[in-house]
Amino acid sequence: MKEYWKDLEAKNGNPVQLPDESAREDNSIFSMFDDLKEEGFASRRDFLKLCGFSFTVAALASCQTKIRKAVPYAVAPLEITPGEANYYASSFMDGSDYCSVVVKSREGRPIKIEGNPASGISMGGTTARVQASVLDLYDTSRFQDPLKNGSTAGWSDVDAEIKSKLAEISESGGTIVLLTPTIYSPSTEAVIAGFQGTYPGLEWVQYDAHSQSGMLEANLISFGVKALPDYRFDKADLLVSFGADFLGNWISPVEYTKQFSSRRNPDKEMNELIQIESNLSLTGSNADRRIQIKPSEEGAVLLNIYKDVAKEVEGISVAAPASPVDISGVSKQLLKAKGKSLLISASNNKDIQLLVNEINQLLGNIGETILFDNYLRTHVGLDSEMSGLVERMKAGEVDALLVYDVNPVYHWVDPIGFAEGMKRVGMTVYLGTAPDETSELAGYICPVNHYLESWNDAEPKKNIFSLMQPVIEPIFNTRQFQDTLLNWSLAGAGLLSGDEEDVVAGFYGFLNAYWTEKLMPLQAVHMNPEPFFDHSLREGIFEPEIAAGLGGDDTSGSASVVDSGFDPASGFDPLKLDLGTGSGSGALEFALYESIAMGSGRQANNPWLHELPDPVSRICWDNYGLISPKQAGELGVSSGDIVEAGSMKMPVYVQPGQAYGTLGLALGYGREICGPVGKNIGVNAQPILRKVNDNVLYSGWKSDISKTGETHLFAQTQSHHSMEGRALVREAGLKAYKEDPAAGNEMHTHFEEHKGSLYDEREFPHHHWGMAIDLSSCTGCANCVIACQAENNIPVVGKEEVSRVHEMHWLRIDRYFSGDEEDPEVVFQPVMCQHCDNAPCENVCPVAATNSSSEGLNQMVYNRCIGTRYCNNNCPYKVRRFNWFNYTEAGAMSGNLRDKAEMTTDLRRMVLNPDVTVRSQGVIEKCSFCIQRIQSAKLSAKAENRGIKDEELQTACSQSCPANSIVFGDMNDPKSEISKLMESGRRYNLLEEVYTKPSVHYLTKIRNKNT
Amino acid sequence: MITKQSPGLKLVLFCMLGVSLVMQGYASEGGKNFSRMANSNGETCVDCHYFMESDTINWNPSAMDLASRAQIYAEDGISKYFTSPEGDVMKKAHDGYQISAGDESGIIAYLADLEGTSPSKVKHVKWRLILFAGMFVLLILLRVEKRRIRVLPKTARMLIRPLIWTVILVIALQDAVGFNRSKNYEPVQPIKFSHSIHYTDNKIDCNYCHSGVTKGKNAGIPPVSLCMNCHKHQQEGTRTGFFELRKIVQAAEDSIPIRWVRVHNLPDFTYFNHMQHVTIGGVECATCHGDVENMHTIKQVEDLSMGWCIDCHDITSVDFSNEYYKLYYPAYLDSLQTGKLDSVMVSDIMGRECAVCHY
Amino acid sequence: MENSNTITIVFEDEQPMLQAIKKIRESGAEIIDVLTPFPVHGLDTALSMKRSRIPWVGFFGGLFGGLLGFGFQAWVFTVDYPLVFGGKPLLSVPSFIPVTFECTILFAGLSMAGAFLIKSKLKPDKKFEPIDPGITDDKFLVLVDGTGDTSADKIKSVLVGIGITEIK
Amino acid sequence: MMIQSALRNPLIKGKKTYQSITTDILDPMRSKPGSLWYIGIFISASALLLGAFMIFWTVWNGIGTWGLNRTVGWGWGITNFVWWIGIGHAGTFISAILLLFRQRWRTSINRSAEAMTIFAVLCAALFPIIHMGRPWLGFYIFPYPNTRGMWVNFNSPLLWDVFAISTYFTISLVFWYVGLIPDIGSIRDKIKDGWKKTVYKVLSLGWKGSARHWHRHEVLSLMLAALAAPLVLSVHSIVSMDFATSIVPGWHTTIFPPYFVSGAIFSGFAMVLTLMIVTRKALNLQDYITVGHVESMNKIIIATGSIVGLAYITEMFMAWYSGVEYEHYALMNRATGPYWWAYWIMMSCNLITPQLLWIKKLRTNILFTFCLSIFINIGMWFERFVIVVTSLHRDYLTSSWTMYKPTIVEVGLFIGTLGFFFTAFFIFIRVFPVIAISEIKSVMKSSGEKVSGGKVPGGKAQSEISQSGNSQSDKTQSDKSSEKE
Repeated sequence: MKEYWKDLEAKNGNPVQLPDESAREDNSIFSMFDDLKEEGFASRRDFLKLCGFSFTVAALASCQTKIRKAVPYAVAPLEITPGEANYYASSFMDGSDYCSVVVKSREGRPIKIEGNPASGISMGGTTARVQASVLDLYDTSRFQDPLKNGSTAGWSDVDAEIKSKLAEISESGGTIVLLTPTIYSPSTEAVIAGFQGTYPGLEWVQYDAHSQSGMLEANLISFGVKALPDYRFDKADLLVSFGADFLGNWISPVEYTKQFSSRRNPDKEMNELIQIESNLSLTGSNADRRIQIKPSEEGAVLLNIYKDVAKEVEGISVAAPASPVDISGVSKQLLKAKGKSLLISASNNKDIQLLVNEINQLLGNIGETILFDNYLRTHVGLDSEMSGLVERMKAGEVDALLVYDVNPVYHWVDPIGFAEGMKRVGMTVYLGTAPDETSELAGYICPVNHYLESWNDAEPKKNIFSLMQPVIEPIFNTRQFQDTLLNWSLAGAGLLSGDEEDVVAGFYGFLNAYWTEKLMPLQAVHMNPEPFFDHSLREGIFEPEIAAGLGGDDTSGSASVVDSGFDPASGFDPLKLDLGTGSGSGALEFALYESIAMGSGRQANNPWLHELPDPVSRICWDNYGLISPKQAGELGVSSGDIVEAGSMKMPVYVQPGQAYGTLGLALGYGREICGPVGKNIGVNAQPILRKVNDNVLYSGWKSDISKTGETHLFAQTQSHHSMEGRALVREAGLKAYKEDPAAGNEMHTHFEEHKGSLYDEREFPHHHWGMAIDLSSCTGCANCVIACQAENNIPVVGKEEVSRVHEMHWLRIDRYFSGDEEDPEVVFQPVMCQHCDNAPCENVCPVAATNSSSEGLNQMVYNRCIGTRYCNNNCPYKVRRFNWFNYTEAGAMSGNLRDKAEMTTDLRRMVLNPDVTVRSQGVIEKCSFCIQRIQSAKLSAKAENRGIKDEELQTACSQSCPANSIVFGDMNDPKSEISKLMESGRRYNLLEEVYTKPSVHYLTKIRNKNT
Repeated sequence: MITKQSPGLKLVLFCMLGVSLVMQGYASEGGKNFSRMANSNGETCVDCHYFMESDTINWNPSAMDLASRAQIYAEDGISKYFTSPEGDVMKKAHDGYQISAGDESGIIAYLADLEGTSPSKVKHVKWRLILFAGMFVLLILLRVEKRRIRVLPKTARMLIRPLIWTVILVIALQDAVGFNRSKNYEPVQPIKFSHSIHYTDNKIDCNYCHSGVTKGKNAGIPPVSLCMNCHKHQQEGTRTGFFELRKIVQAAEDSIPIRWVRVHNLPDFTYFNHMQHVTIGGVECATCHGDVENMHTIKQVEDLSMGWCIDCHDITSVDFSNEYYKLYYPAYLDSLQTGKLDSVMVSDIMGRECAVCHY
Repeated sequence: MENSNTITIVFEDEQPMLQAIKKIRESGAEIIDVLTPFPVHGLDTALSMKRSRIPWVGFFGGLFGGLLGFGFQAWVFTVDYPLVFGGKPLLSVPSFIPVTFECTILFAGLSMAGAFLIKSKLKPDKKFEPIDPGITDDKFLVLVDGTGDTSADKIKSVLVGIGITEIK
Repeated sequence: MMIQSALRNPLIKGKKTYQSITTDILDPMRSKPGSLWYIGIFISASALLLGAFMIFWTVWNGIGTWGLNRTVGWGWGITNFVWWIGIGHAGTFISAILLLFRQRWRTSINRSAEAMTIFAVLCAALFPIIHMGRPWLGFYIFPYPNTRGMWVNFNSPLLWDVFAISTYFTISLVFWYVGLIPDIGSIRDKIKDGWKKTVYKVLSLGWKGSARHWHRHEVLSLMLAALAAPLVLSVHSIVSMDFATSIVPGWHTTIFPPYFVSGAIFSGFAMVLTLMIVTRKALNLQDYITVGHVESMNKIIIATGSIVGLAYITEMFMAWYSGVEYEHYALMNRATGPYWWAYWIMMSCNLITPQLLWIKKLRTNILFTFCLSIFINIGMWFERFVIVVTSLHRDYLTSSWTMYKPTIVEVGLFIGTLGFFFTAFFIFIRVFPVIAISEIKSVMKSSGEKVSGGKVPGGKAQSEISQSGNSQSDKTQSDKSSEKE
């Protein structure tokens, strides 16, 4: 066992700080009287109720059955059977985030998002944000009606006014600008084209919240394509990533995680990941080798690699400065894996991307791991266009601005400039779902539907299509963007041929017609539009042969793209590139990043995401400045201190693995105008952004930090980061594994040889449900945490409660550090109820509220539980969760609700899964292995007179795991996948020496290392 | 059929009416007429259009039911119901009434005043409570007897006292155990819908309306649109005339769902699936819902307690012809085939395990 | 109990009382009761009282309680509602020991206390008129049956030389 | 039979007669309470009210108002529970076990020790109820017939607790009351007519001191003592099984039952001392509760304290010797982890300071004993805190490690139980005799100063009686006391 170090706090003899009880206002007793003041009557009534508490017996005697109404449909929809779920394939599109999904709907309410396994892109995987998106549908802060100057107006009035104004501007030769995120929906593009046809001179600017402008420009120069390539992580043996968090947030994380993790099986050919970065990202945590650099050093490091590669491949020598960090071997490895490697960089500096392209070109990766047949269409925004727009707006040259679904007043590098410019635009129309910084400045607000209320299509990659369909009628008086544009367009202007009626039929008709005309010819199976569209709708996707064929072919298609680019051999002078050396002055360089939960901050009012702990820092409800332990020691700051960096104040968190001399900070926080949940959470990092060569740079800006003396309370769900030498996560190097499949797992062998029980071992003759988690492929992306939360009605408790260690997630992802404090190795371990056959929790429950089923489940009966918490004390895995307060309003008492995230409003409650009990105050809850899914699978098997198929039964966590790390099934079924994994030499149980005999099995983590 | 009420009850009703009128400070002529005006059989309005729910169903619209239509009466008048009553039921009932214009407006005004109220419930004598309290009284009496009177032999006292305590304990225990159960719950429904008429008289299968019963968790209450499949053609009831059915027709026209009162309530923490029991288990509806075929108003006949559920699971055998059971319970299958077991009970295949219903 | 025929002899110390009892009994008079403010040792032998059977009540009460406790647990876990806890067998006897033990003690204790109260006819509503308020303080009373040929004078004569406070 | 040392001092000082004993002991009940009493009850009743409010606050808002969390599911609540139960044990130990061992000095203190038991058990019983998430459904823990067909889990130590504590409370109450009956009779006969007299009349159950009653009473007392002795051992053993049968490192220890029992007696005697030293002063009972009593109790404290100390060391040894890394860490964490101060408070108060009692001068010093008893009370509270919290807060998975800090609500609840305890005790000393009158009278002759120094009844008869062995008889000592002269 290697040596694991203690957490930084404990090391310094200064244990984790618990919140100061006296500082917490609303938990203190004295605040009761504040409440009394605020809402005198209600509280007084509550007080009387309290008095009544002692007379329970008397009250019970007079108790009468509450009358409950049963209200059937007036006219029943055909496809709905009350009590049964329907599933609809659709697409998640949120800015540049894309995922093909299946939406679970109960009685017409979407309640859960699941991955669509049919999709070639997301392949059934999702991210935490995709999982959480269903909650945005029920966001109480959404626009409910069109607004004109802040007051409610009817659609017809708003439409008429905007139309006439647009017509007026258009006729007078004025400038109308439509600002959207990247539109990768082909039919929407057609709608916009029609809109442009109606108002000649209308300019369409696309802009991405997180810009990839540098890469787009570089690719245009290198390959002649203004697009992001189709990376094939599954084909690369060696991945070298410069700060690209492709497992977390970079471009298309679900797809990349699927591809990456498909190569993390040590029994097959395992890939190797070298991550060169400043912040300890999710990808960096999974790297086989991680090299820390400052953002400004990226160019120099790349140049060094280029020097080696160019020398080897082309025999030219480049005078590169000495590498600031030790990158020995990287170039050699890259050269060894020629054509089977992939070098990527997250930099938005065009010149860096040019250098990256050049290296990849020299390594022969273009056409192998970097393809352009199915290039990505999700990012096309160029920062230069946006800058131009802002300049013109400021100059008063823009007469009308239509903003759809972007928030430049928050996201743009120069928010103040944009806001000023917006004030000078004659007419501003905002088309979005919920209030934000931009909508605040808009004259008209035309609320658009949530994606679950909308029709749409998507072409995230060239020639790979998918459909989005509404699964619920618009909840509010909203209208989807495309319908609005169609309404404002002249019928038939520049649209499809002979489509006047389709325009009348709205976007649905338009979409139908578009698919019939443009996409149906791409396939040969369906000859009629209706079956073609219905089939595509049912599948959710349309991936015609051409795409797959060419994508699978390595040479033919891609060569043409490369040929149209420049000739790398001539005219490329790396020394002329501006690789950026950082600017400003100060000891620390900013390294901004997007957090796993919040991303760019578009879902800022989503309580599930806010409460999702960051996989690496395990902090939720916050962002913070990350500094390295060494730096912290030098500066005399510790986690929770508030520091001043330039004009900003932020709390710092001392993050092991943070590059020395850098200050990491997550984007997407500090939203000032947003729903009540996300408002003013964390600090806004956007003002730090700078522009260089017309591209937004996310890092490299220097600053000094100084202590303010103030402190900040973090809601951190894991405060001890070392395994203390315990064999919790067992790991081994690939070499050792090849020699002995039980490498790192010797304890398991020992355990198997010596185990024994006083009692007869129990048998599970029918089913025996089990789960296997492959720690090698698990990236720690936290998708499962939110999937579980959505499936199982897990309450959100809020920052203060999390800081008091009251979080409720049934599934958590433990993260341990090992090795050097400055450069630790990271392991992730998802832990949920282990469903022990010898469960210690069961013995100690006095009321028999938890016991063992004959199928190996550890059953928890909420309604029997009286809340002694003894089971949780006796659970060695600490996976049981207690409802400390009335979080859900499901209990016996009312008036004591603690819902910090508005999760109990009628609207938000629509997301609840009706098959899972909402737990009341004072009961223990825990992972049930998604028993509702097990029962439902058993039921349909019985109804269909058959056994249960292995693939039909999935828990919420296993179903959408983008890394396929979690496998659930019947261990008694010899053909099931879980049974096969049970045979693996890598298998062990967590704390198996305690002999709890868990049903959750872990497979050791194998790193691709020569040890 | 018009329910004849006993003279005693009539008197009670009359008194109640009088009291309620005084209470409201409203003693209109219409109110008097409502309880005075008689048809050829000598029945007054209030004889049929009752103010108090009876134990057995009263098919006539209550006074409050009528009141809910006061608006319509105010517009159309009510004399037409007497001069040309629609349908057989009303014809028979309204035969022989004489109504003057003055009476008419009085009654309408009276009904308008009643609008929004609902019929009161019959107060049943709580014999059990009286018995319980009586036992304590008896104890005191016995004590007094012992101290002062001393007529009973000592052995009698020794016998009676434990007897009384037994009765007290039994009542207390039974009530405590069955506390908060709603057995025999029989609420008044918004429409006088009779399962007996539909199922027994008209031979409509349960599944026709409660179609979810074989498909999933909920048996389902039919949408109004389903009612209209038949009631498009049958708009007059044999007992209720047009009055009750008009509610359905109206709901269908307005597409407004009917808000039934739910009778069989399971708590939210209990998962029950009809399909499992009906389709797979082959349980008859009546096993849990009782003799619905003879119920005019639906009534909860079982206490729907967990004990009741598992008692049934203990004695109900499993249909082992289902492939699922054959596949996963080979040992039982073997025993059944070799005759070692007569039958496998639901309890043997997880019928008593917590997470089957609670999750 | 205390009818007019009772002769009450009052002592202020237990030693003369014990001697007196011996003499009274030798004289053939019947002692109805002896009232003392504290348990006087030797009194039970002096009065030839039979040993109380309260321990037997306790024994059977405890036996009953223990069997009931164990039987109930075993019945619940194996017959009435078998549930598996922590992989233990249904009849996990070691787990039943504490409850069985406590039931034994509870039933034994309560049955003995009950037997004591019932046998001694002690109850809350007992009518009580003290013959002498000192019986719970410092007076020792011997009640002698005065119905036969026994009289106060005779007793007095028997008890000559013993420190009697009063005789009625 | 215990042989009394010739040098032993009399158990009761002063020239006492039966009457003066009655008067001395009943006087505090008949006179008007002094200002000290009023101040005392005011303070303790205020604390009680605070506790009542905290109960209400906890139940209404939820256990979240406590400092407990995901990892540390039990904290002050259970610490207090075990502490109170432990304190209660001294009462039973004094009245039952010392009765069986014929320790006559117990007569002066057993009554109030038993009362203390009852109040302490009540305080203790509050915590398991209040710490439930849904106390209004607390009745689920009783195996009563119900429509669910469900019973309880007889495997759970918490259920054993339910049985143990309710049995313990019932038997203690019965034992206490049975002992009180003759004394209530004394009060009844001493006070004037009025409602109080009526109440005592009812409570005395018509006691008149009949020889047969006394005989049965003594047999019952002895039998109850015989039952209570194993009961008291079982109760704290079962309480210790709450921890010992679990798998939490630091809890899962077979040494716990004896360790807890001796700890309980240790802390219980400390509490008895605290109370008695104050009571004898306040109620002027120095003649009945003498330095000899204090010294005897101090000897028990040394004995049990040393057992407890041995247990501490054994735990450490076993953690090392077992080779279980979790156990090893748990024990190291106690001594050196973030809660090291609690551990060292425990060690110094429980193991180190009581060793001073080997010095006779100190163990006969009332003031020192009083201070020491307070120390032990604190130390034993910390022992439970150390066991409950420091074991839980760092258990198996390091990812779940966290800290625990009580809130004002938990502190208020603890103060509330102290308030209840002292309020009840203050009321008790006004309502019932703090010393068992009849028992004192029965030992007066053998151990009282007056009798020892003066007229002694014929030794021969006494030995005959005691040899017949038909009752609780420790009269042989009278021989010894006469020898002393």
